[in-house]
Amino acid sequence: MILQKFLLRLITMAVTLFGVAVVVFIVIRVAPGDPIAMMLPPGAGPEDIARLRALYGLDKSLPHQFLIWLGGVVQGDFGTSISLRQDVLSLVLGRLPATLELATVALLIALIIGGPLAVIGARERGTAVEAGIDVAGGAALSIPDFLWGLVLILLFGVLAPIFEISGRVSPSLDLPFSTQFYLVESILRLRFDLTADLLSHMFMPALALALPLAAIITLLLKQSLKEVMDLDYVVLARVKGFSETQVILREALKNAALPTLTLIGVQFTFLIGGTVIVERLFSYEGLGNMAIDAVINRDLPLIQGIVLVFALIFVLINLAVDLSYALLNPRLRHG
Amino acid sequence: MSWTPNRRHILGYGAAALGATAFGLPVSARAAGEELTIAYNVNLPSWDPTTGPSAVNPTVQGFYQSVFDQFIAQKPDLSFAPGLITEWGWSDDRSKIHMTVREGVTWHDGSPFTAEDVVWSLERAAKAETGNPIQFVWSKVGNFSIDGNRITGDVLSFEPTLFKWMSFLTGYVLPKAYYEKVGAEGFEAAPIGTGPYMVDKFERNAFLRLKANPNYWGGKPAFENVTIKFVTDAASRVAEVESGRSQVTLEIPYEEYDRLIAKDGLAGAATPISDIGMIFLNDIDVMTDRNVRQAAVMSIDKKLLVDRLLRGYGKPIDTLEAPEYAAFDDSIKVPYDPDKARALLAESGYSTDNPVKFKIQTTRGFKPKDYEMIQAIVGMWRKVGIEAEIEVYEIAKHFELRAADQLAPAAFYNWGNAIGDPTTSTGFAMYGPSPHSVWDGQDVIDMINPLWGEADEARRIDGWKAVSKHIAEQAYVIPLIQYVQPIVHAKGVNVVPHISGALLPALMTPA
Amino acid sequence: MDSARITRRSGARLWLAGFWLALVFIAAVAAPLLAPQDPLAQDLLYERLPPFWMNGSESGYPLGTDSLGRDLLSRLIYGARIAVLVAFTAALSACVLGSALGLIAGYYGGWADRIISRIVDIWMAFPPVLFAILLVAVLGTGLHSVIIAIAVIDWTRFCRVVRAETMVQARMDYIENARIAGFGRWRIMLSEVLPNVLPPIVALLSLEMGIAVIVEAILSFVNLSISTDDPTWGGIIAEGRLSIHQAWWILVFPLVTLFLTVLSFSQFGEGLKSRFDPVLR
Amino acid sequence: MNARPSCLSISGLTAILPNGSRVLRSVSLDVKPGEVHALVGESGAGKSMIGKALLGVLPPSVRQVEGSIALEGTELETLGAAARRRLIGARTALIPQDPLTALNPSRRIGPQMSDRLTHILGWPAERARNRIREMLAEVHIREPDRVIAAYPHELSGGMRQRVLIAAAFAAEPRLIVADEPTTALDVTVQKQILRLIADLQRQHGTAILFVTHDLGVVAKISQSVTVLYAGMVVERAPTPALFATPQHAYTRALMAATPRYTDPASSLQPVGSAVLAELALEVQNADNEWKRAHG
Repeated sequence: MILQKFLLRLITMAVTLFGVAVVVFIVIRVAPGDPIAMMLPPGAGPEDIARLRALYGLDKSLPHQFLIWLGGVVQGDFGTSISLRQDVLSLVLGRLPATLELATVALLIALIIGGPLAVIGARERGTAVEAGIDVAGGAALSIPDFLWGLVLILLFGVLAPIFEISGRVSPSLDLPFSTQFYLVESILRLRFDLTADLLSHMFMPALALALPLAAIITLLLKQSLKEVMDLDYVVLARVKGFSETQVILREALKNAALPTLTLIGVQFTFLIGGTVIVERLFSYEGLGNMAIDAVINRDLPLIQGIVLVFALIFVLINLAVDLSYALLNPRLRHG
Repeated sequence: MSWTPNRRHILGYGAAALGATAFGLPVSARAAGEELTIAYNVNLPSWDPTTGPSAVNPTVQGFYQSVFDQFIAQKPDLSFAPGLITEWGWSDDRSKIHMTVREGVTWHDGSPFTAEDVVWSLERAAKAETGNPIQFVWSKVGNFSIDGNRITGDVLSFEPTLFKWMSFLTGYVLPKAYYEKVGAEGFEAAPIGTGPYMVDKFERNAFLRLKANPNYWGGKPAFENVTIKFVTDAASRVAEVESGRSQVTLEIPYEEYDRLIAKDGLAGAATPISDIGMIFLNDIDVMTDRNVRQAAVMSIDKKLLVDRLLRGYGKPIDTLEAPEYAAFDDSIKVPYDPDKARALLAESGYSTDNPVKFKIQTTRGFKPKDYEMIQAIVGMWRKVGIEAEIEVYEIAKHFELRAADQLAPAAFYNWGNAIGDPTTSTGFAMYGPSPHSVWDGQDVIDMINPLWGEADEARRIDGWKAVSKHIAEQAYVIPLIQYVQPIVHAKGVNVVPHISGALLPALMTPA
Repeated sequence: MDSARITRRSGARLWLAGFWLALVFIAAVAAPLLAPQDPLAQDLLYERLPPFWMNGSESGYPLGTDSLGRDLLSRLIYGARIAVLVAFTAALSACVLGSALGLIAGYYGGWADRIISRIVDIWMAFPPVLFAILLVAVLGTGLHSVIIAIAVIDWTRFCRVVRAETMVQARMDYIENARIAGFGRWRIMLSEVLPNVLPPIVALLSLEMGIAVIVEAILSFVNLSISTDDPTWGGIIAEGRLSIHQAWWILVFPLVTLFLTVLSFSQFGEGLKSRFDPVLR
Repeated sequence: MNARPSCLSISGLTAILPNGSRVLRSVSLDVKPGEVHALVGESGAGKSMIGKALLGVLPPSVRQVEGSIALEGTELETLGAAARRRLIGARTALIPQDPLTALNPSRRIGPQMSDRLTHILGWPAERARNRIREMLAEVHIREPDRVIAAYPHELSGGMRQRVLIAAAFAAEPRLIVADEPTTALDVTVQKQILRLIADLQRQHGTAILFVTHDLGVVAKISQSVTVLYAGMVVERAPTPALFATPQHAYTRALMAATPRYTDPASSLQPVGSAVLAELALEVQNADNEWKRAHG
C-alpha cells in the first residue's frame, strides 16, 4: 500500500514540474524585450539580428523550441545561458547550495526566535504578554524582508560594523572546499574560523529573511499549542506537579509542532523562492541574485533552469515534510 | 542527484609558473601595499571579452582591461598609445594595413605572445559564428601575412575607425594556443591574458581575486592582490566603503559621494566620462513639428538639473559630442529660453491651457537619477505647455523597441563612446538605417553617407561637426548632460580615473 | 485572565486597526481636499525641506519635501489612493478567483478537485517574488500589471482555505438534506456552503490586502511598479533610500505609513476571525 | 466521628464565571484519611469543578474567589504556586474520566507513568521502573513490558484506564481524585474497574474523593457522601445513613430517579417540580446573602 501511495505521489510531482515548465516557457516568451536585441552593438544590421537569433535557436516555432528544451532537460541538459555563456545546469547547481544554506540558517533563526515566543505566548495566553507577542508578530510581518535588510545594514553594517555587509565569504580566505556547501563543509572539516566568517556574512541576510518567518512560526505554533493545552493529558501532567513551562515542553510541544510542521514546510519553500530581493541587497551570490539578472537580461534558458530547480526543491521539501509527518506521528507510523 | 563538485577555481598554473607560494592571507593582515579591495557596481557575466552581451557593456571593460591587453592601448584621457602592437597604419593607397607586434611579452601561463595570437584574434573576430558583436568592423580586413613581428593585411573595405576599434569594445588579443587547448568552456573557467593582473580566484556574482603579473610589459602594478567585490546595490557599496571593508567604490548617489568624501580617511574623484545622457526623438506624431522639438529642447534648464539633481556633478551638452570627443564643436550652443519655447509652441497652436501631448519613455534606476531627471524635465515642460506622460520600461525593452524603431516620440537613453569618434556617437545614434538610431531624417542620412568612407581625417571631422550643427538647429535629438563618474577611495589609495569610465586597478597606487 | 478580558483586548486592537484603515480610506477618497500641495508639483529650489518641527522647514510642507521638491504629505495621501486601489482590487480579484476554484474543488471533489489541486501545486511551486517580477516584465510596468500579478500569484491562498473549508461543510448533514431536497448544485454551493465559508475568507481577505500593499512596495523597490508620476508608498521608500543620510524623513514617513497600514490589515483580519469564529466568541 | 485529622478539608469554596455567576457556592466537605468520600450530583452540578479547584487545574474561564482547601492540614492558599504544585504532585493523584484522551498520543506508556516518580519525587529510574511493573501487575495487566513500550492507541479503553489507575496509585498518594472514572467506559468494563479501584484503595489505604452522578456507585464504594446541586452542598452524611434516612427532598428525589437493582419493578419518577422550586429558592437566598456580603 505504501509503495502504491509513493508512486502516485511521484506522478503528481512529475505533473507539477511539467506544469511549471510549460507555464514558465510560455510566460517568458511572451515577455517583451528580446534577448538578442540586447546584444546588438552599434552598427549591427538586420542580418546580424537574424544570425544571432539562429545561433540561440530562437528562430524556431514555440512548440518546437519547447520540445527541444524539454528533451534536453530530461537528460539533464538545461541548455546554455545566453548572457553567461555557460551550461545552465552547472550554473544553477553551483549557486543553489548558497541559497539553500541561507534559507536553512534563516529557518533556524526563525525557529530560535519563534519557538520560545510561541511557548511564552501559549503559557501567558489571554494576558497582555500574549497580545504583545501578537502585535510584534504582526509588525514583523508588516515590514517586507528587504526593508528589514535596509535597517540591518544601517545598524550592523555602518553604525556598529559587527557583521559583513556583502558577499558570502571573505574573498581573501583560501577555501579548501570541494563542494558549494561552504557552511556545511566548514563544519565537517572543523574549520570553525571559516564557519565564523561565513556566518558573519550570512547573519544579516538570514535575519532579514527570518523575521517575517519567525512571526509566522510564532503565531501558528502558539495557536496550535493553545489548542493542545486544554486537552486531558496536559491537565493530567499539571496534576502530576509539572510547571506550566515543563508541561508545554514535555507534553504539548510535540503534538502541537506536528500540524505546524506542514505549514512551516510550505513557508520554507516560499522562503527559498523569496530570497531574490535580500540576496540582491546583500550581494549574496545565491540563486535569487542570479535570477534577477536572468530576468533583466531576458536570459530565457537560465530563467527556465532556475524556475524549474526552484520547483524541484518545492516538491522535494513537500515530500520530505509529508514523510516526516508520518514518521513523527506514532499512530501513522504503526498504521 | 549529487551536487557536481565545484571546479577548482584556484588556477593550478598560476602558482606553479610564478613559483609564488599559495598563501592564505589571514583576514585582518591587509597591509596597505599588499591588498586592495574594490566594491564594484556590476557583475562580470563572462570572461570572453569578444562575444556575447558583456562584450558591448562599457561598465565591465575595466575587468577585461585588467586581465587582457588591447591591440592599441588607450590612455586615461582617451588618447591612443602603443599596446600589443607598437606601430600601425594604412598603406598610402589605403589598400593594405600593417602592424608591428610588441616583443618580449608572455601570457599569464608563461607561454610567449607572438604575431600568430594577433592574427588569430583578428580572424576569429571577423568570423560570423564566433558571435562577435563588432564583427562588421573586423570583417573589413583579412588575409594577413606574418613576417617575424610585422603583420600585413588587405583592406577589404575601408573603415577609417578600424584602429580606434582596436582600443575599444572587443578589441582584445586572446591566447591562440591556450584557447584552442581548453576551448570556450575551459577559457571561461580559467581565463589568461597578457594584462597587468592574473585571475587568482573568481566566484560569479561574488568576487574576483586578481594577482599582480610580475612580468607585465607595462611594469608590475602597485598592488599585489586586488579583490573586486560585486556589490550591485548602491547603499551596500556605500556601507562597504564607509565601514572600511572596501577601499574603493564607484557609481554611488552623488549625495552619498559628497557625504563620504567629507569624512576623514576618505577622498574622492569625480571626472566627466565618455558617457552622455540624451533623449531620443522619434520622427512620429507631434515630433515631426520643428517648433515642438525646439521648444522641448529650449525649455530644459540643464544647469538646474545638474546643480539640483546631480549635486553639480555633470556637464550640460548641446550636441552628442562631449568635449573630449574628436568632433566636439563648442561653438554649437542651444540656449535655455522658456519664453522662446512658449512662443514656438504658440506658433503651432499650443499653450499651457492646450498643451502638446506625447509619451516619454525612460528606465528607472539604470543610470543615476535617470527617472528623477525625466520627472524634473516633465515638470519643466509642464510650465511651457508640453504635457509628457512618463512610461518606465526595462533596459531590455528599450533595446527591443529601438531595434524595431517603435520607441515613443521621446525616450531617455545614455550613450557611451570610449573611443570618442563621431561615428560611434552622432553616427550610429542619428544615421537612419542603423538599428540604433530612431530619427530617420533623409537630410541627416545624406550628410552622413560620404563621411563613412572619408579618408582625409580633417575633412571627416569637419563633416561630422557640420552634421552636429544641423542636428542641433533642427533639434532632431535632445542632448542633456555628460555624466561624471563618482569614485570614492580611502586616503591610503590614489586612483587615476579613466574617461572611458573603466575603473582600472592597474592605475591605482598606495598613497 | 478570563475570556471577557481576552475579547476586550482583541477588541481594542480591532478598533485601533479599524481607525487607521478608515483614516487611510478617507485619505484615498478625499485626497484632493486633504493634500496641502499638488503631489506632482516640483520645485527644485524647495528640495529636501525638513518636517515642520525642524528648523529650515516651510509652512506649506508639514512633512517636508523629497529630492525633487515635491510635498511629502501630499504624496503620502495620494499614495494612499493607490495603496487602497491595489489592496482592494488585487485582494478582491485573488479572493474571487481563489474562492470560486476552491468552492468547486471542495464541493465537486473527484477530477475537478484533482485538476484544481494540481494547478494550485504548480502555482505554489513558482518562487513568488520571481514570478511577480516575470509577470510585471510581461505585462509592462503599470498599476494594472501590479494588480494582475498579485491576483495571479495569491489566489492559491484563498483556494486552499476555501477548498478545505468546503470539504468540511459539504460532508455536513445540512448539505446532505439540501441535496435530498433536490436543490441544484449551484444553489447549494452559493446559498448553503458559501455563507459558512465566508468568515475565514473575510479574515484572509483583510490579510491579503496587507500582502498586496507589501508586494507593491517590493515591486517598486525593484523599479518595476507603476511607471507614471503618481506616487506610491513603495516608490517613495525606494527614492528615500538613496538619500537616507541627508533626508531621513523621505524614507521614514512612508515606511511608517506602510507599516501601520499593513499591520492594521492583519490585526483587523485577526479581529474579524475571532469575531466570526463561534469557538472563540 | 473519630478524632483522626481529615485528609482533605474544604470550607466555603466559591468560584465564579467571567460574568460573575457563581459555579461553586461556598462548598465545604471533609475526607478522612483512607476513606472513600463520594461527591454526587447531576451533571453540571459543579462536582468535578471541586476536584479541579483542589488540584489547581481550573479552566481559564473559572476563578476561585473564596474558601480554603487544606490537604492534611496544610492550607493550599498559604503556599506559593510552585510549592502548591509540588505538594499536589507528591501527595495527590487524578484518575481522569476519559482514558482515550488522558494519555499523550505521541509518548509511550512507560515514560508517561514514570515521569512523575523520577522528575517530581526524584526516584532513581530503576526504582521507578520496578514500581510501575508492580502496579501494572496489581491492575491485572499480564505483559507489563509490552504495555510499557506501547503507544496509547495500541491499547483498548479499559486497558488504558487500568494504566491510569496504576499510575495514580504508583506514588502512594494520600488522596486520589477519581473524576467519574467509569462513565466513559462500556458497562461490562465499568464493574471491573470499580472493583479494581476499591481493592487498590483498601490495599493502599488511600483516601479517594470519588466524583460520580451514579448513586449505585456511591452505594457500592463510598463510606461517606456529599450531595451537590448547582454548586451548592445539599446534604452530607455517611453513606448508609444517607440511603437509610435521606434528609433533603432533592436527595430523596434523586434516589427515586435511580433504578433499583434490587427492585426493578419500581417505577422511575423524575425529580418533582416542587422539589426544584424549593431548591431554586435555596440557591436564591444563598446568592443574595453572598452578594450582600460582597457588595
